[in-house]
Amino acid sequence: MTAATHPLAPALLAGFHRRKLQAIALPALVMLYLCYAFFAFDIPSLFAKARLDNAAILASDFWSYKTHVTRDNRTGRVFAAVEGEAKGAYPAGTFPDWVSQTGATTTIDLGTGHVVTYDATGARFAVPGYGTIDIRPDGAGLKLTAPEPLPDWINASGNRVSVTTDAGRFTYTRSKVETFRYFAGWELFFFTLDSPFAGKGWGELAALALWGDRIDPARSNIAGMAHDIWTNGMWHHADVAGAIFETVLMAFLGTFGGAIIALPLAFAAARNMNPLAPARFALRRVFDFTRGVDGLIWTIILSRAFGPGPMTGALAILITDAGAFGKSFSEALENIDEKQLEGIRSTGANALQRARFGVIPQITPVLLSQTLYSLESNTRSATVIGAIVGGGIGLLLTQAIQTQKDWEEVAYYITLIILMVMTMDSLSGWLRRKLIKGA
Amino acid sequence: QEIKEFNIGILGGENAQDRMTSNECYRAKIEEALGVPVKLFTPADYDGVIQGLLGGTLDMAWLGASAFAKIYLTDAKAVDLALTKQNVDGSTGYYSIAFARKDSGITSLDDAKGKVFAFAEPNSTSGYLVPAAELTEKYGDLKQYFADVKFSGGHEQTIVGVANGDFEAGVSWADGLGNWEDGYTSGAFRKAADAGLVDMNDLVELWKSKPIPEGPMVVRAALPQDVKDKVTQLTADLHETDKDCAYGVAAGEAKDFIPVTLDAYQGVIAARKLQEASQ
Amino acid sequence: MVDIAFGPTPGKRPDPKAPGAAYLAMTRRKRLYGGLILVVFLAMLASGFHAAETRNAGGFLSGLAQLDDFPREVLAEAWTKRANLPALMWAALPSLIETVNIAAVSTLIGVLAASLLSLLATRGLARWPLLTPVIRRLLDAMRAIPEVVIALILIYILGGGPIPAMVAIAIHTTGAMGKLFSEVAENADLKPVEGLASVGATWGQRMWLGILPQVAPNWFSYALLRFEINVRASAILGFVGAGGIGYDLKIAMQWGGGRYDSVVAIFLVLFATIVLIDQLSDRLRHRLVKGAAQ
Amino acid sequence: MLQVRNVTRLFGTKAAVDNISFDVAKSGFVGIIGRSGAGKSTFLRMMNRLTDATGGEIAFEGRNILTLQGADKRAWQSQCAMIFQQFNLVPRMDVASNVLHGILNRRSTLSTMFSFWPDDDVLKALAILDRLGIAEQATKRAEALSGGQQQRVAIARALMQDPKVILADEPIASLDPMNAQIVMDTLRRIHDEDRRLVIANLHTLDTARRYCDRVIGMRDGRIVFDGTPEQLTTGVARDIYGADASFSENATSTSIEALPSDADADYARRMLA
Amino acid sequence: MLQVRNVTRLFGTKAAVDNISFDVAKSGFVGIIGRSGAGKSTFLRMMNRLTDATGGEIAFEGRNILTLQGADKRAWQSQCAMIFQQFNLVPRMDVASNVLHGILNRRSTLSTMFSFWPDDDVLKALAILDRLGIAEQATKRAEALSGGQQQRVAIARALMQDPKVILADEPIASLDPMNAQIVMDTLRRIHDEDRRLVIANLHTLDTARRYCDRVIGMRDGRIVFDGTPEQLTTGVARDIYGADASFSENATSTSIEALPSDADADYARRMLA
Ligand SMILES: Nc1ncnc2c1ncn2[C@@H]1O[C@H](COP(=O)(O)OP(=O)(O)OP(=O)(O)O)[C@@H](O)[C@H]1O
Ligand SMILES: Nc1ncnc2c1ncn2[C@@H]1O[C@H](COP(=O)(O)OP(=O)(O)OP(=O)(O)O)[C@@H](O)[C@H]1O
Ligand SMILES: [Mg+2]
Ligand SMILES: [Mg+2]
Repeated sequence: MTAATHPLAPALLAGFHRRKLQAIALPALVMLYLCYAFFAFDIPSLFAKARLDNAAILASDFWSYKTHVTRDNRTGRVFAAVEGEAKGAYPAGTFPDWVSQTGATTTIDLGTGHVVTYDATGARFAVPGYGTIDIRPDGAGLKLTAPEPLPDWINASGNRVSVTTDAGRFTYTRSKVETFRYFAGWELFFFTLDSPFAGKGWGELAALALWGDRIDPARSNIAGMAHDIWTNGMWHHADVAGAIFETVLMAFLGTFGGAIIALPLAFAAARNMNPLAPARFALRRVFDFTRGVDGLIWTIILSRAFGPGPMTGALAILITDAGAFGKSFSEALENIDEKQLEGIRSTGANALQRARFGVIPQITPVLLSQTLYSLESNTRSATVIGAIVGGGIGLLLTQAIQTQKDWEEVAYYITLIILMVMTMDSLSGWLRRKLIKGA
Repeated sequence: QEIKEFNIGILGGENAQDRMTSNECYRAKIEEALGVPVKLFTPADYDGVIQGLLGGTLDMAWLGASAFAKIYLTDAKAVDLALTKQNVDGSTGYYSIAFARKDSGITSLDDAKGKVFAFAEPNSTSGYLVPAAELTEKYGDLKQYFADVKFSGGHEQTIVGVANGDFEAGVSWADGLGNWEDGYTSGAFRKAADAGLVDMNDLVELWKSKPIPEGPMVVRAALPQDVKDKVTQLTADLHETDKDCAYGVAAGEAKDFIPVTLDAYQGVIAARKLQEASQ
Repeated sequence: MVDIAFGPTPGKRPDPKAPGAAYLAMTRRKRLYGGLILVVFLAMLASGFHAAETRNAGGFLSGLAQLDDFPREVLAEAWTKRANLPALMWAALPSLIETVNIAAVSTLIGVLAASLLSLLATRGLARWPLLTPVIRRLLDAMRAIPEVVIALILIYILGGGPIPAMVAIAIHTTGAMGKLFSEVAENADLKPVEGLASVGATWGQRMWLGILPQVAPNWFSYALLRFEINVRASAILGFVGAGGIGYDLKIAMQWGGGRYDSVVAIFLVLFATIVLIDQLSDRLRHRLVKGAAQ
Repeated sequence: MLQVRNVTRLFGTKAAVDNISFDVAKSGFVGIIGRSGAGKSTFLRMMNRLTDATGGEIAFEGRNILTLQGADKRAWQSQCAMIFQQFNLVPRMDVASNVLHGILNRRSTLSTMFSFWPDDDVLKALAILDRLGIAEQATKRAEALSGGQQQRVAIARALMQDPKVILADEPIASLDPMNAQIVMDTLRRIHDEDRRLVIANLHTLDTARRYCDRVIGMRDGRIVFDGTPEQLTTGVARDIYGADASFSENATSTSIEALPSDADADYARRMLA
Repeated sequence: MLQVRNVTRLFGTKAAVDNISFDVAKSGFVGIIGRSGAGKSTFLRMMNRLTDATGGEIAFEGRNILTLQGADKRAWQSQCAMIFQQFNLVPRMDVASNVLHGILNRRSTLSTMFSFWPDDDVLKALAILDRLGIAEQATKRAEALSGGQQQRVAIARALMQDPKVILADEPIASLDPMNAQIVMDTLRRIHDEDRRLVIANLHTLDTARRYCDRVIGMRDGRIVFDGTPEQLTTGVARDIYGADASFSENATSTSIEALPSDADADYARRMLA
């Protein structure tokens, strides 16, 4: 008998053909849906709209800072400041070493041959390979002299000229003229310019810390450094540390508070613990409600009563989590091994004792592991909630992004958030292993 | 009647952190004057402060005119008006300014018909309430007049959004002093231009609103009278006693903080009522 | 040296004359440690709560008293304007569909990416064993970044709309699912894979035929759970301007009094959807897990 | 001391235990045999009040224990220890704690919640474990023990209850022959030394014959045999189990003395032929 | 056709296979015996390239297969079928698909992912299953089959590969005697009918004696015996297994004819004494 005539052959082949169809149908459906989404989300026009130059600015700003050299055209005062901020300002009359001032003339060396000169009547910008751009006030407007045709990196109107080169940016308006030079790194991350430790190298700092003479006789150099870093007016390390603390606090209180509240409720919602079906049903709907309404919405609802602050955020997480835990804990309770419970029951133990010895030892690992798991995800939620409730690292981050100014701060916060979440993740993993194996 | 603490809500187009820093001296002064702990809160949007004042968890705040109107309309007795900011030129107002990209070819609001137009957020006075009211009066239903009316989320987002082409035109605020190419002397345009986010050469002004009253400083009405008085007095004297601190509180140059009454905001309140009714 | 020769130190040996003493001492020690841990934990909780309360504008007890202020205000207004609700709910539908689409697409993409990455990150299955630690760290990082962060940055680059939310959620989904998937795959039976290796199957064939059938029910059930989470996430991202129903809700909420009817309408639609998806996926997952057990 | 009168238990319309009656005059080692589903477990569970009876009465020392409720019921349970086929210990807790669970009924709820056991009780538990030869295991988790050891822990818990009756529901069904023998020997020794009434469900005839003073045979919820082990002939056993003539005791024997039969090999040979 | 030269495999510093060499001139049924840990599995796995060798070479038809990489290696694997002790089938897939996996190497990854099997191949798989007497099981899931049937599916998969060599690593170790015989008979029949080279690790002497043309004995990674089954006396076996005089073949026999010994019962009795 050959295979083709085997009585099972037709059924088998039919089975394979059916499976072939199924195997194609599923990916085809997925592709179809993605196509639909492609047009529903209007992706084609998105490509047209996407601002890759924004992305480039953002990427470079993540890891760079700029120093402003500004002249107020009304008073003629020239000053330099990192990021143009008061805390980053060079003391009056002093400049970074690439800026020099003689009389009314200020020369700014942007490197690679790019030189900007502010003089009494206007300003010049020498760009290698192009020529010199010269700007003078002219009546109510500005007079621009530059090799024609004007390239597109010069943006000029009657009242404003801006020049953007790789070496730096330059703008001239009637009220002021400004030059920006970009540098890599997070400048003044440790010490602002008003600190005696600013601008010193690692070796120098180590030497000062260990055996150098006291710069400020009132305090040791190490204490001075710690103080200056902690009170850094540009990076606000103290505030940031406080914000991280607030975020973790919200997650911690919300998670464990939620778990503590959910545990007794879960007993009341478990089929094998509470015979009252209507009570169970009602509780379950309450769980569904509190967890279905996201923590963010709870935050908004609660902020009227509790006002801004970390407690409001913690309560919002607590409410959401109580629902989530209530559901999962009661499911864990329904899945317990009845044998252990029966063993305890057979000795004449009362309800509380049965719960304590017949149920709790069984579900502890599940409870602990679920609670600790959500600790990590709640740290992330707390970041988001903080942005609304006015606290924590989330607020700092969203504000930094929304004001779209200091992207290096954004980068700093993102790094901290990632580190914070990863730390909470490994901490919860470590606790999980320790507690569940050890107990 | 005693108070145990005093909470201040601060808004503004700055980083939460910078807001804290520039108001720290102010906080310390009030703490000294009242003898109770004083805390600063920097909610992410107007609504956070509004809810705080309504709920009684914040005791004092500087508000936008529209946010004040919202509180007033929700509960007229919730807060007392105290002071407002007087500009260096003696005026107590600023402007809402509609703008577009220069290369879009739009030069007036008449050109902007059928385009995508952006406001800041519903609680913003200059970013929504006043311009929406004035434009509605002039052009009728804005949803009909423009192709789409969007909320960008804030003044900065509107400016960047228009510069990026996400929106074809929008409104933001400025004090109306100085030059357009600098982004005026203060306001959202100036900040964006100074930060290098936009080049003012790329933008054109389409329209300027009537002067909008500066937002008030309000204190919660339920506070003991002497607390209200102390805080108000301290703030009113701030420009005389501590110039630098006043600069931080006013978020820029200002002449003084002067008393203000409900009259100054009747227009805004009316506009808000109108908006509500039109929904 | 002596210890090794003569066994454990004498102190650790149970005293033959009092066999119970050692046990009693041990239980006391355990109870002490347990009690200490409990006290420390409760102290942390209490002091943490205290710290949170002092940093909060409003106090806990005074807040409790006015817990219902806001909901009452909202509901009262919505009730007087209840006639508007059906129309408002209907108007919210397109945004709702967008929100659900964002969740679905990002779940789909995230799950597909996670399937691949998780296999590459699983010891014993990885195509390039040397890369497993790298991919694991990558997944960790993808998981650690909150979705809002990615969304906000993308909004800056791409402008508002569904894509930033979609990408943000997809990235996070990839990270989260990658880890779970890899945990499931780690427990998979390797015998079928070895069997397939012995016939000269490629890595793709070994994974597809040897691993996927084993892990599919679990993976699918995780993916469903994730979809449920992602619907919520995509609604929330609307709050930062990433489109969908969250955006409508935020605008309505920010407007406040006068538009509470649309707040309630949008909330109802959203909540009903979330509960519906939640229930459906619950049913489906129960079926799956039962099916797998057979 | 024990009178069982017309005890019945219905599950739906099916009678798991069908109107059974018997007396036990003085302490003894009573075995109940019968095939699966005969109602053996149901009867023991009714005695321990884990399952409620549908009708009838069980009088122990003159008191009907089937009508007890609440604290009285729990007090009865504490006097009537139960040993389960699957041991029913708390696997994650240590052996001594499991034994101490036997006196839960006699200690205040609050002190037990925090596992505050008086030293005397702990020492008593250790003594019982020592008596059963597993004192060294006292600090281990119950789940770390072998099946035979776990069952001895369960017996220790029962002894901790200091019960008047010990009920054992197929105590050796999940054990290998060696451990089965150890457990049955232990139960018998306890009976002999403490003179407690032991009622054990057993699923093999030879165990019943070897350990019991009296054997009750059940079938379909009814008592079909009640007598001494000697009266339990193969014919009677066939009646109890409802088996046909090919019934062989050896097939189900757990005795370690019995030689495995060649039936399996025969079967395989037939299959291959 | 097969030359094994100085093949070595180290795990850490331990040599699992220690410099072994042997030749197989023409197709045969070669058995490898040796106690647990002798290196039998490691050697077969090296031949199939599931484990990499540390040194040496295995030449099959003149080509060193130990150095093959990537597609060449997989091509060799497809010519060299492996049968495992635990069957190593995909339990959730049906029997026919499992058999078809034998030709994975010859189909593109994509088409196999979508289950694009040509009808001819499906029919061929069915024919092979038919030859092994399990055609009726073709549509069942592999996990639903008994151990012996699963091992026959594994053999079918090997045959589907149409291999030059069949390696079998203790193919009957997890089977009961009846199924063991069926499987070994099948392997032998395939060898006899198709003249494929079969190398089988076996853990019992009598199986090796009964089915093999040649037996290789390994101990501690080295070859200590290489000869015909007849040369495999009890003395030689003791050397291979390193057993003392109490060594009895029966204790490990899987032959269904051999009577199980009483060793287990003796042990239990000693323990209880
Ligand atoms: N909780 C229950 N619900 C419904 N029927 C039950 C329940 N418990 C037992 N039964 C039925 O009652 C009958 C007697 O069961 P019981 O467990 O007492 O028998 P048994 O003699 O102990 O059998 P085995 O040797 O299998 O343990 C059986 O038909 C069983 O299916
Ligand atoms: N992956 C591995 N890692 C470390 N050592 C291994 C590994 N695989 C095998 N070994 C060691 O190599 C030696 C030979 O093992 P192998 O499995 O080849 O023996 P075997 O003869 O097949 O024994 P068995 O009859 O138990 O299968 C053993 O000592 C084993 O412990
Ligand atoms: Mg039973
Ligand atoms: Mg082996």
